[in-house]
Amino acid sequence: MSVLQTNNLTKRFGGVVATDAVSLSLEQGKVHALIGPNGAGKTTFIAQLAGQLMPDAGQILLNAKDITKLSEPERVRAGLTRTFQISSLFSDFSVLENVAFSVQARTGHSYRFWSKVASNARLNATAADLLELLGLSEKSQEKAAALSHGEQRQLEIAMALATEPKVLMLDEPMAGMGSEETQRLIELLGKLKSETTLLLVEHDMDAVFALADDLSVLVNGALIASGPAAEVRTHPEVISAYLDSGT
Amino acid sequence: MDFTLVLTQAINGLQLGILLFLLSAGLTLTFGIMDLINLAHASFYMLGAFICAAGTLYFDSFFIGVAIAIVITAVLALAVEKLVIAHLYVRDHLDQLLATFGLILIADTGVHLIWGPAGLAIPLPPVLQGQISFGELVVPVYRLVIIAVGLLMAAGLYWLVNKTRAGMLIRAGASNRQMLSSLGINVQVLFSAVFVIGAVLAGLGGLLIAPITEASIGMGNDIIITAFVVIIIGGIGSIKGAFVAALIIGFIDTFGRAFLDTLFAFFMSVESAETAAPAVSAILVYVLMALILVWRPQGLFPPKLR
Amino acid sequence: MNKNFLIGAALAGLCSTPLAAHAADIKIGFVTTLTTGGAVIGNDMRDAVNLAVEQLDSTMGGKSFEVLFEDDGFKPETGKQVTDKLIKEDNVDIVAGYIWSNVLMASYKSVTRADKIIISANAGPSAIAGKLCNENFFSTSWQNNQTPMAMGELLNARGVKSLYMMAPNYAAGKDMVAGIERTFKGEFVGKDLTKWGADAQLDFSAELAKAKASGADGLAVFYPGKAGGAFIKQYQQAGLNDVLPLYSVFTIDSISLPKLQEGKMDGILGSETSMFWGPDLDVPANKAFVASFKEKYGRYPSHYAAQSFDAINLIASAADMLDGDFSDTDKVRDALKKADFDSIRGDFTYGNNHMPIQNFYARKVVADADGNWTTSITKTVLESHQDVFAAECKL
Amino acid sequence: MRSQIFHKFGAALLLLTLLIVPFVMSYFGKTFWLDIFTRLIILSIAASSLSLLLSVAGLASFGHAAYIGLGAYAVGIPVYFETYGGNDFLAGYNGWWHLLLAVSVCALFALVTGAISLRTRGVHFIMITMAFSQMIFYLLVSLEEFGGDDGLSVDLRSEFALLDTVVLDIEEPWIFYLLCYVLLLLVLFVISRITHSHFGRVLNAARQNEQRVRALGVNPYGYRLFAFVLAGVIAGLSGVLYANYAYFVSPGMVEWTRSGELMFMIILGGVTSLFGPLIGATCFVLLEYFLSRWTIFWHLPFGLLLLGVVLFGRGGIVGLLTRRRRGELEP
Repeated sequence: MSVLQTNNLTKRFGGVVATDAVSLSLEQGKVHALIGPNGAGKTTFIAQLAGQLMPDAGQILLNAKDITKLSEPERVRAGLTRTFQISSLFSDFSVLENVAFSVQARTGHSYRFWSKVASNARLNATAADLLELLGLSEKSQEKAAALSHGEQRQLEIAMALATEPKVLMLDEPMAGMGSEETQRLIELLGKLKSETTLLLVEHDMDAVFALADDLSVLVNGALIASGPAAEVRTHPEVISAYLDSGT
Repeated sequence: MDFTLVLTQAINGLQLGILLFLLSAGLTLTFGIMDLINLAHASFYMLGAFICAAGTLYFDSFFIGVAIAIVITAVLALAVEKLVIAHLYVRDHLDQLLATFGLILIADTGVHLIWGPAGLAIPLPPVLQGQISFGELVVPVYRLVIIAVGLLMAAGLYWLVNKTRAGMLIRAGASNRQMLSSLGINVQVLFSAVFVIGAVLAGLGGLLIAPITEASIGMGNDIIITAFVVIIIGGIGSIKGAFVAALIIGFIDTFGRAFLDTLFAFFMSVESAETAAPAVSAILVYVLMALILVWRPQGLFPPKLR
Repeated sequence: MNKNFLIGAALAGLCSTPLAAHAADIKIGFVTTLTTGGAVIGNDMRDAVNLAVEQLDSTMGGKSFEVLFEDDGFKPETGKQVTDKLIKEDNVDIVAGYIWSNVLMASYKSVTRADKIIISANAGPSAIAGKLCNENFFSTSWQNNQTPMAMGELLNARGVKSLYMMAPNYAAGKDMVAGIERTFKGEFVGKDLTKWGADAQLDFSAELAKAKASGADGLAVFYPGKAGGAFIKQYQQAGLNDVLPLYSVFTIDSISLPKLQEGKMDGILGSETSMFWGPDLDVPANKAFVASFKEKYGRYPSHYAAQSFDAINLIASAADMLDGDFSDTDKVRDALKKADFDSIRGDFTYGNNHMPIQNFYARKVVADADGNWTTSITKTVLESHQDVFAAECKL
Repeated sequence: MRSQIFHKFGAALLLLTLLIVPFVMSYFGKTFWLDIFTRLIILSIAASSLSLLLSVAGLASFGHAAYIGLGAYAVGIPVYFETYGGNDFLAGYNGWWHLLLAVSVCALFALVTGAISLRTRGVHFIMITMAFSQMIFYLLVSLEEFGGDDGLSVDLRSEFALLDTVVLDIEEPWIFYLLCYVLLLLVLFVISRITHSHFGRVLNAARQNEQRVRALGVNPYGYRLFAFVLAGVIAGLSGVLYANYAYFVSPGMVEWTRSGELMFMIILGGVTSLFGPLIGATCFVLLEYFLSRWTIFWHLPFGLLLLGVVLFGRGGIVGLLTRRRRGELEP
């Protein structure tokens, strides 16, 4: 069953077509990898799914519901969350606060003016669990800005997970990570897919082939192939257009 | 309504617009390129007027006064840039507001200490006095001079920004700041140059208006806020925007003052119209800005991104 | 530790120095404008007060006295604050000064609430002469409407049939306009109230164009302080002096004339203004005042200076009557009410609202024997004139 | 932890000083100090309300003085009508009525202008908030019945009836001072609670990284608007107090430089601390007092000081103090 689906999604910047009538479908409980050379329009595509950019034409469906007109926060509340290619954190907050705020964002409105949020046991406990999951427990009291690059990438994912997404879009989660960290993240993401459908934009081909059930290839804003990973990687057009030059 | 009167007011509006443009040009450039909010721009407007007045009275020549004022304003601007402003580029807008407000206080008190509280009058040479008549329409020569000088400066800036290499850098800086350093440009020198040009233009504005209103302490503080409104409406960093917006504001303000009370008198008592009109015409400018910000948050002519 | 100690010592020093200096028996607070463009007027007033102090040899009623100057910064709020300070911290016996109506209106209650006397050396808003009059308030100037009422009479006498008026949009400005409207018999063809205050409008091109187009016989204006100079220049530059004769109140005075002369604004020579006083008013006290002022400061005193000079001498006359004892406000009030001193305007009396009942004159801008521009009295327009608001005052 | 204790200790000391000094000075016959401290407390309330926007939410509102003005006129106009006759509906000396008026007018104005202003960012936000306060300025100038430019005298202070019989006699300066002082404590307490609440955390997060807040499913607009209204209402309260303190209201209270002064107080005190605005306002008022006693050219040293604070004193006075502490703890 398709969880997230786009129909002819199109975005132009002046004369440049950044997203060219892309129709893509994500299956429930699977990891769908989106690959393509630099400048192919992957981040622009993600931004449209997330609602930061509005498409010029086309449709986005989440669980068969049209969300094209929804704002970014509304989409997150509907179950569609993204992470950022460059870690986007709250640098003055502690690691725990970063995640606790993310939990808070999911648990309804925050028009609560009196009780101390820092001592809210429920938020903190959920946040601590997530930090445990990503192996950041020991760092929970440090300022987010003080973390190493790899740790920040992990925190980035922990925050996204805190929103309990139905579909999680990961924009190059492994970028700049060491091989050990990458390995752990691959394991983690593998465990996640039972609960969450993943859209993975990634350059690390080992990670892609280790995780991806389905694979789509984007070149110059257009989808040149999409389907089960095993089929797409042997697609001749894909090999000539991307995999050859890429690896 | 009398057509000659409308025409006269149009010239007055044009003159006010030109003046606002001279003040706004530097403001929009320093803002656009260096991301600097500089309230002290108002002080250069005042200093230009005072130095010109002092020079004119000392040498008994307006033209020598103008020359001296331009040179000294430039030197002062360079000194202020090196001593204070250069440290503010990396700060946030609030720090800049406060520091440059401090500069205003220093400049105002300094002028008071040097020239006393009375302000200085600038006597005009006979060539610039008198009027020219176009049929019914009689216009003081000096107002035409202001307009001419302002248009000349606008044309000069247009040429500088659009036709020279320095202008290319300025435009690049206004739309994408990082690009400058990656091009290997000496950013320090460019910033100083832009700042000094802006300050001299402001000083020129001040010395041009001084023969009409006199040079007085804090004369720039009144108009600087309007100049900010101009650059917001025009789009920060855009010379063209500053020019268009300055003229719009000049006309709105002048026509508001001139005709609003007559207009109001149609639907309220003459008494109330006379007191309401000045307030409403002063508000008009801000209403316009609020509307434009809602309609086009980046102003009328934002510099093109990327 | 050391640093804190130093700061503490410095603060203590700042606290104590000004207080230790106050040793005189009688203290007079004087609130005027010493910063911003308005300081031109304030300095003239301060000079006149200092001249009076010097002539009295810092003694009145056999007691030593001193004048504490405070700057109102051209703002009502600041004026109120410094008035409070004079009353509550410096414990002055009398407060005087006040150029601006709005500063006076904001401040006078601080004085009257403490049951002390306040003397306006310039401002004379209609409210304080009428509805809000107070027994502890005195004036050594005039009620705002009087001078323009004299102007209205002058315009009638000069045969002006249609008039265009311009004034700043604040209390005194409106009072001036109302004053002319009371006495002028011709037609008003236009009126502009321009923006005033810290960001006052100084470019009058739009208004002058309207005035010219109105085809009026005369242009009556009220622009005190720096606005006056700016206005005159534009009036001349617009070439209006041949077309639209200028009649002004509180615009052309000894403060603006030297600068106008320097700026060669000879278009104003011969223009007329109305006033309760003039440097050449033929009263012995005035002759002496103008001569000593000119000797000490090398310029003509303005009416602001004359009124301030009078304020100090009025206080001195009360001190003489009470042997320098200002502790009983009722007695001080009675003494002041007699106005028993040699005023620069000649003898005058106080009305029920403590505004002077006095003459008003027409003055013409002329060059004096040394070639310096000044004004000269040409005729008496109003005799022993009392302001119209006195009737509204319940004292 | 140690520096936090130091911080709390310092704050308590400051609050105690503010409570004691004016009374000691009055005891020695310097009653003017009660005036100075009253003004200082009122400005602290206003600055604290702005710091909720500036420091917590990162919204540099440059028109905050408008609310002080509106609050002040909410006292001035009813008192004027009561004294001189006129509009019977508005007229009255009742302080609760003044407060109700101030709160509703400020909330409404903040709601409308905030809804528009919060669509903009950065310097545009600074300018549009200033534009709205300029509109209030010129509106007040045009209210000729209430004095226009000249402002309006407030003949009597508001009457605050507690229960049925007891009336708080704020004509008595020290009672008025205590009222202001208690309100300051209350405002600081409320702001502190709000800063550390769920709501405050949203504001804080949105200041640091708005993009991420949205990507986590929260639209900060509503929260910011609420904070904007709340800050406006608290500033309106300070306006009510100011009118009572000065016996006078005028459009001058709304000039853009006044909004700038409030910002200066916050930055002088230090943006990271709850007590920063209080420290800043204290220094500001005392500096103004001592410098202006020293010379009429006091703007010169004041301007130099402004420059110095910005160029060398990052983090304001609180920053200077805590930095020094840290230096001592970590040799």
